[in-house]
Amino acid sequence: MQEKKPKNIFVQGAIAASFIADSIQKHKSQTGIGGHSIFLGQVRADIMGEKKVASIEYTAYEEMALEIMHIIREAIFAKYPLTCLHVHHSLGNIAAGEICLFVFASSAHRKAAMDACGETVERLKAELPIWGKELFEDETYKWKENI
Amino acid sequence: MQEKKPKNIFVQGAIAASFIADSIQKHKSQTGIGGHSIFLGQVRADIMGEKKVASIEYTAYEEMALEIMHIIREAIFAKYPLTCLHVHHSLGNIAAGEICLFVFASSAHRKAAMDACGETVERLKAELPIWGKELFEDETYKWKENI
Amino acid sequence: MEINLIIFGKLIDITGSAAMTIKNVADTAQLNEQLHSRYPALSSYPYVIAVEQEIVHANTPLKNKDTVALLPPYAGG
Amino acid sequence: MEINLIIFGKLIDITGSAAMTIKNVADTAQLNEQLHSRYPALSSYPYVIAVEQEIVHANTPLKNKDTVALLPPYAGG
Repeated sequence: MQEKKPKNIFVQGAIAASFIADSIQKHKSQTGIGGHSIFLGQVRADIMGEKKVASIEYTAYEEMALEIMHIIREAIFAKYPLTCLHVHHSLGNIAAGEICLFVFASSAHRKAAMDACGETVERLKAELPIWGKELFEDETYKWKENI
Repeated sequence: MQEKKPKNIFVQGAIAASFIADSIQKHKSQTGIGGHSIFLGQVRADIMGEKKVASIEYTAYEEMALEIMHIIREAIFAKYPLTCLHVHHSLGNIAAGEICLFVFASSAHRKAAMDACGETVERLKAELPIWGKELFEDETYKWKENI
Repeated sequence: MEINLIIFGKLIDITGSAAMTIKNVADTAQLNEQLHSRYPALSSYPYVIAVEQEIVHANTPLKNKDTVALLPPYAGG
Repeated sequence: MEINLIIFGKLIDITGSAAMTIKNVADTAQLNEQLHSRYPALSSYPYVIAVEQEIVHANTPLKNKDTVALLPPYAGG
């Protein structure tokens, strides 16, 4: 499963539930898979003082992010016996309640799928140059900070 | 989120990707959620000697399984700050490549969702009275054993 | 007095039936004894007993009409 | 000699622009110096510098036409 060219992980706008369903459906023919572990990031309507987050506008240094994601993918495949690993991250304006991150790891056994999914999520949050501007209902904003 | 009556986790036949999509879609209005962790069990076409698993036929001691699942749910809710936790397990004949288990944990933050999902999967595999008959292509069978 | 016995998974291959009525068993030890004499192969398979959906390990008295289940190792998920 | 500077996230609020050309900077230390004198507020924000998509921490020489990025703390996911 090594690739020469980094895959594009970025999608414009929110990730639709139907896209996730299609992605699951496509793995039906891979009958060596015993477990899928999926993580979905959803935009929270956080309340800060008297303001409420209406949406997050995501931007990225795309070329650099794809190179780093490629390195993360290779490290995860080297560490875990995976069948596949898919990552999708939204760019642009994503409303509260919408999905902005979709990580999907599949393996013969559940532990590898779960551990690989969790580690991929941690690494991409820490290592990918992506930023989010939390837009409040009154049109002011605050730059998102990952804790 | 305490319930008096155990929820039914059992579904006849495979879990459709569209059912999973609907389940994700329903959480859009819960804008306090920041992360969903999903585990899907898929029937593997394991090869044993010269035989290949064509499907698994699941049976359960349903009433007892639902009581125990109810206890597990309450323990998981007591341990993790979850928004919701959904569990669906197939009964009947599930072909290789189909989904037979769907565990879906949601929380404000990813760690609680992921840990709760993983622990729920481990506990239900160990504690629920469910059995699987692995049916080979030649119509012989072998009772599945969880490792 | 009689109890309702229900049988699951691999154990059905041995008993040939998923449910039966057993008479004259005062406790789970007597039940096991009667089952092992009727189905000798049962004694070589691991299983636990649930009385009214509660797993019991020690010898446990049985009441008339109790539902008792023979549960081989679980394999859900 | 000149470099292409690209700016992300919160830092754009300070520079007012997501891309600019910077002349006469031989290395990243000189670049920081020039930026901090033009945008004093920048010096109080944490960021790292990437030269041609590689993060550099020590002072690093710059070549003509290099793409240099200012990256505030990441917030993906």
